[in-house]
Amino acid sequence: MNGPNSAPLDTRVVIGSAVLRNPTIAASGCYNRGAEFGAIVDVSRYGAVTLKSITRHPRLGNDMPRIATTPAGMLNAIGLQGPGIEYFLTHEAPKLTSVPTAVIASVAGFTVDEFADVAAAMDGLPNVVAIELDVSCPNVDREGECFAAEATSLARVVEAVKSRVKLPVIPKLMPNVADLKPIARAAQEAGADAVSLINAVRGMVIDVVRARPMLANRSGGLTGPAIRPIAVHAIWEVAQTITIPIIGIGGVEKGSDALEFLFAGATAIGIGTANFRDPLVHVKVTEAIELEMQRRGASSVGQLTGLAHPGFAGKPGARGAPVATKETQA
Amino acid sequence: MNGPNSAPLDTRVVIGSAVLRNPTIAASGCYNRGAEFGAIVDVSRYGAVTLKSITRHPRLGNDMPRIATTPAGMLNAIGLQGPGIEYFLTHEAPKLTSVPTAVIASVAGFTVDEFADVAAAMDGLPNVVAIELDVSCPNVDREGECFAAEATSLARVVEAVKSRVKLPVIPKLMPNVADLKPIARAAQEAGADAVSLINAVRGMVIDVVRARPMLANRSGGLTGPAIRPIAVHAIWEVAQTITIPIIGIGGVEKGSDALEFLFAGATAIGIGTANFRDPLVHVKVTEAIELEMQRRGASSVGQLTGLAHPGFAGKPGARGAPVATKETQA
Amino acid sequence: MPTTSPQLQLATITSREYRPPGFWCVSIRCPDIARTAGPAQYVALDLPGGFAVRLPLGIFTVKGDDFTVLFQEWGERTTRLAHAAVGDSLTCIGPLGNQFSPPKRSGHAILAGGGLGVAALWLLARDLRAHDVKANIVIGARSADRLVGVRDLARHGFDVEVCTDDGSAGFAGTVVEKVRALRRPDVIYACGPRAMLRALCDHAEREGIDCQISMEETFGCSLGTCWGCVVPVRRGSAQGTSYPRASEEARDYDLARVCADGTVFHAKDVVWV
Amino acid sequence: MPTTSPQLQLATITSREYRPPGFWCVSIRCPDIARTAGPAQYVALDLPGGFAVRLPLGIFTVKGDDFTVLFQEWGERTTRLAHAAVGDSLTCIGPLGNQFSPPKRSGHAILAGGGLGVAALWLLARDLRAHDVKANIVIGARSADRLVGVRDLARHGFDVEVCTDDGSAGFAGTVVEKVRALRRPDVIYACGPRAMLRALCDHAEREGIDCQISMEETFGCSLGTCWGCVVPVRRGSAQGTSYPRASEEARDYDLARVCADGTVFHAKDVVWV
Ligand SMILES: Cc1cc2nc3c(=O)[nH]c(=O)nc-3n(C[C@H](O)[C@H](O)[C@H](O)COP(=O)(O)OP(=O)(O)OC[C@H]3O[C@@H](n4cnc5c(N)ncnc54)[C@H](O)[C@@H]3O)c2cc1C
Ligand SMILES: Cc1cc2nc3c(=O)[nH]c(=O)nc-3n(C[C@H](O)[C@H](O)[C@H](O)COP(=O)(O)OP(=O)(O)OC[C@H]3O[C@@H](n4cnc5c(N)ncnc54)[C@H](O)[C@@H]3O)c2cc1C
Ligand SMILES: Cc1cc2nc3c(=O)[nH]c(=O)nc-3n(C[C@H](O)[C@H](O)[C@H](O)COP(=O)(O)O)c2cc1C
Ligand SMILES: Cc1cc2nc3c(=O)[nH]c(=O)nc-3n(C[C@H](O)[C@H](O)[C@H](O)COP(=O)(O)O)c2cc1C
Ligand code: FES
Ligand code: FES
Repeated sequence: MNGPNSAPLDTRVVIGSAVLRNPTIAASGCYNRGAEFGAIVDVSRYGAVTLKSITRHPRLGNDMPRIATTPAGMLNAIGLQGPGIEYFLTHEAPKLTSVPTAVIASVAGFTVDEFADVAAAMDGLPNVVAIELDVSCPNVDREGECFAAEATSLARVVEAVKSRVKLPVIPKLMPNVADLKPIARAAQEAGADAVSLINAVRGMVIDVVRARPMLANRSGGLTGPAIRPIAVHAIWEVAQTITIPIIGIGGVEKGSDALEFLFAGATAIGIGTANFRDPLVHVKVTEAIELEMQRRGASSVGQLTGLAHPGFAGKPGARGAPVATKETQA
Repeated sequence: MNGPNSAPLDTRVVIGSAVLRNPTIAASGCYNRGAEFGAIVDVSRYGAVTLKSITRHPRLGNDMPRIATTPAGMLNAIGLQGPGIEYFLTHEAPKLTSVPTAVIASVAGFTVDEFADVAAAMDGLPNVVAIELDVSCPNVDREGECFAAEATSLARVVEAVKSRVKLPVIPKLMPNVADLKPIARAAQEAGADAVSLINAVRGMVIDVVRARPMLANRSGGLTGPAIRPIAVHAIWEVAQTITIPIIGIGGVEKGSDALEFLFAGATAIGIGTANFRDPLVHVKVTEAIELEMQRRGASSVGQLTGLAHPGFAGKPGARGAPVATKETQA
Repeated sequence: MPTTSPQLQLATITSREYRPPGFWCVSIRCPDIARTAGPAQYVALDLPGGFAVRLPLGIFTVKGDDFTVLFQEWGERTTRLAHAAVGDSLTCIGPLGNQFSPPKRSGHAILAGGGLGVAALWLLARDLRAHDVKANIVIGARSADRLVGVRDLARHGFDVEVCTDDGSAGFAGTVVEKVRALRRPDVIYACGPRAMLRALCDHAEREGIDCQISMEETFGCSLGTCWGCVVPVRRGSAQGTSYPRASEEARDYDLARVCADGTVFHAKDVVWV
Repeated sequence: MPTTSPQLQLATITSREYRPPGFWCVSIRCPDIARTAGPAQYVALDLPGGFAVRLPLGIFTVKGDDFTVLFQEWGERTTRLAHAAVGDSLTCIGPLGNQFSPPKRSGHAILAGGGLGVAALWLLARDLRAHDVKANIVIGARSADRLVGVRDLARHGFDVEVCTDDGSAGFAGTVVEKVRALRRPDVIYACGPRAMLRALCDHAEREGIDCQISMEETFGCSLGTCWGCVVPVRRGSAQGTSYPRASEEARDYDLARVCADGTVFHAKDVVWV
């Protein structure tokens, strides 16, 4: 991709102690263990892959149907199907050595202890460079409200995990809140090394023939291009609030979408649903980012991060200084 | 539409003291004063039209651009452009007599008093049958948090308006909250006659050529089919929480979308963005509802409301008994 | 039930044929898929138009470099495909899924298709003919006008019997009733609505007949990565993924992904819940 | 600047012509629009494919029952239209917007088009020819390959001068420079990029020339209902909507909707902010 006279492009990004070869990360739940994509695309071109969230106990997940299509998106309610941490450690973790790129492990839990225990068990697994916390599960101690819905419960999870784990810890925030800023701030103050945002947006589709919700679980998580503007806004707001890196996720399906995320303040880009439609999406997005770096004379991806913020500092890896955003609606 | 042997179809719906001829309502901000649509479609076929939200003072609104397109949706940041209540009362309100259907007035404000004063001034205007409260504006007394983001500030607005107004009062809730249920409950307890949901979802699009937010206001409200699953979920949840009618809004563009809303628990259907694409959408949706009433042998629209809820009572106008919903994600 | 390695392919629409009421047979040029596709395999199609999820469709017939898909114009994606222009390009991932296994020895087979289930049977009939297997093909629909694919399947020279629920064509009754009335085969191959498959599996089990069914679920990824399309299978059966059972878990089965572990399952492995 | 009553119309694509690099001229059969469209009017098109917002495009040429649109393949909607099949149907709302007004007496006009701004000039040239007005047409683009519509406009028999920023065809310079170099007209009609329109308005004001410009903004409704497409106009000017001014309001202008009050505005009314 480099022109004859251009400086070498450094597409690496840094998330705590983890260095990814490029900013594209397969989002949790959309990648399985990689054998499937490995048959179609060179997975070593991914910056990282995130594993499906692992819980303490095995879970069969929700009944069928688990998927519905929506305008420019889809709804899923898999229900955290998985083998549980013990089976994972014995049977699946050893295979991680063959993943040709960095691995981010994902933990889901219903109590603070479950997060801490499962995360601790994943710390130090081969190839695993960071641990993401899927804090959108209903918190059993707090009337089923999600951990990520509220600053103090999120902080408790992050602190508990940080005290047990050496790898970078990345809570994954959800968009279903009135104000993401205090929640992101709480994550940073509790020691998070980065935040991922956004998780799927709560949604529902009703089958009008049967007059019943389409999904067996009734509601599900809305993902895909439909939610991209929600993700861009979340990244923008959080980028003005915290200084740790942001992994922007939600509806990215092409290079310009990833640039929107970078310019809004993301350091790396999570890609979920778009993998289903275009297994080459990581490669294409990385190439588009490289082209944009050349166009703007940026020698590292970090120089693109936050570019759309008025107070953008323009230094490599720096994000714009916090600036108040006018938020008048309609 | 009636078959030879079928009972006459009663498409009327009741919102407090207001009786609408059918359940389709043009959503606020998408209808102006009606002359525009009147040239293309018979507005007497609408159940009601909601006026653009009126504020106390005149507002020029936001700078341009105010609109961006998004996957299966659009972003708007009009900024509550409007003449202010005094000018409205003298120059525009008298023309409401010529609107060939029921009118719902909409009030926006930045303080509780502003809501109460403007709503009181609209009470009793010709043709106006209800007053909707656009409580998604930043609350100047509460660090810019929106009134609808939190149960107590919403309750204060509703109570203040109810004490000044005879017409049914309909707060319009926003989806950007962790849990709509306590907020809807607060609205009902404060005396609301119905709730509208959802308002636009906060979003942003970045122009990757200029590396700046596309909208002059930076963020805007996401509307259109992209947000429909979010609206269906909100209606479902709120229908399990309160007993007053719900006006379901968000991404309806065809008959089956409206049925999703009715089955999820809506009494009436607000249609915004879809008017732009299909000025006949109200007529088509009403016809689809009539067909469905015939298919299911329902003599009133109310018999379709809430049909997808497991505890659906099946009585005209009744909604399903509250049933706990499993909300496991992903 | 062999699987081939699926590929992401650029393809072109070469013809469109409307089959009233509401069905289409669209032909797509994609040599690699046309050459390697086996019975019951499918493709995952991506069309321009803002769809987040690929459209899975069975590979119906193949001829030279082209294969066809037979589908009903239904939701957004099938409507888009039905109205794509000849010459338009699209991308396909395929051939996807496992395949019907031919009988071990040349014996007698019944191929049963309900509605659009016929789409899974053409390649099978072609292969059985090549393997010298005798076969009855039974195709059912609600009514005569909704019978599709009969003409295409008849081309292999097998006897095709049609059934309609309302008796408007052929045998008046369901595919299952017709199959029960036929001579006992060595193997039943079936694709169609869930209720039909379940009844056929019951029949096959009672009679001790080998039975392979091609199942359908709403797909997310079509690639085996999202676990959105699972079916319950007997614990320990080869196609399922076995986890330890959680203490509070009442459900006692494994799960298999229709998209990647199927779509073809042995009747004896499927748990109907 | 008369307005006609727009209608919702079912229409059919009758031809597609690719004009490299990246432009298309698509012909649409819709008799009511083809017969009544006036200079600078546009249509709002709706294509299948999950778009929430109609695509506004200027009405370029008309012939019999058909009109054409000239556009660049750019985002989702223009790409969809470019690749729609001949015979596909779509709905149009139109003709929308006001029109360029012919000069009061047959005088001398300059028609200035930048880039795709030419799309607003064909009907105007046709009408001016019919009214016996003399006109120079000036069309500009960044480079020779990006000049579109010149051939079509030449058909009315007016002198068409082309300009390119890089000098690769015709006059080396901007449309504004070329207009300044021409004989002083009675009226300037213009459509094109904002910077070009602003410079022409400045020129016209300095020289005291009547100037009408067709403006563009991102549209939401295209119908005058959403106030998404406003431009600032002089307080009290006929096309704007005048409200009382709020006490803290610094901005001192009225707002007009490009979609419904325009797209044509008098240079003297526009406030450039
Ligand atoms: C492996 C596999 C192979 C398939 N092969 C074929 C095939 O060869 N021919 C074919 O026509 N279809 C086939 N299907 C089904 C096809 O993929 C779906 O019908 C598809 O979802 C339709 O997409 P759509 O966007 O048009 O409708 P959607 O917008 O996805 O459909 C809307 C809703 O309608 C329901 N629905 C969709 N189609 C039907 C239907 N036919 N009857 C009743 N409800 C329906 C869905 O559950 C969905 O929720 C296959 C599916 C799978 C998984
Ligand atoms: C009254 C009116 C008449 C118009 N007539 C024409 C016409 O005759 N021919 C024509 O080609 N266009 C015309 N346009 C512009 C056309 O409507 C837009 O280009 C349209 O938004 C493109 O839609 P899209 O979905 O393809 O791209 P979008 O997905 O809407 O475009 C993505 C982004 O690119 C920007 N963008 C779109 N087009 C361009 C462009 N050409 N150059 C730079 N940035 C752009 C937009 O701001 C948008 O944010 C007209 C617009 C108006 C309001
Ligand atoms: C089928 C599916 C399963 C998912 N499972 C998980 C999960 O287990 N844990 C998690 O944190 N996120 C999960 N997600 C959310 C994604 O990681 C991502 O946040 C979301 O899909 C938005 O990104 P996208 O629009 O690119 O898909 C899942 C998403 C999908 C579509
Ligand atoms: C251009 C535009 C302007 C709007 N203005 C208002 C408004 O002034 N007050 C209000 O309560 N909602 C306003 N809305 C929100 C709509 O009333 C509606 O809640 C939202 O658009 C979702 O419905 P839809 O998807 O059918 O458009 C506006 C929406 C649009 C698209
Ligand atoms: S559809 Fe994703 S695993 Fe089968
Ligand atoms: S685009 Fe809606 S008012 Fe002009």
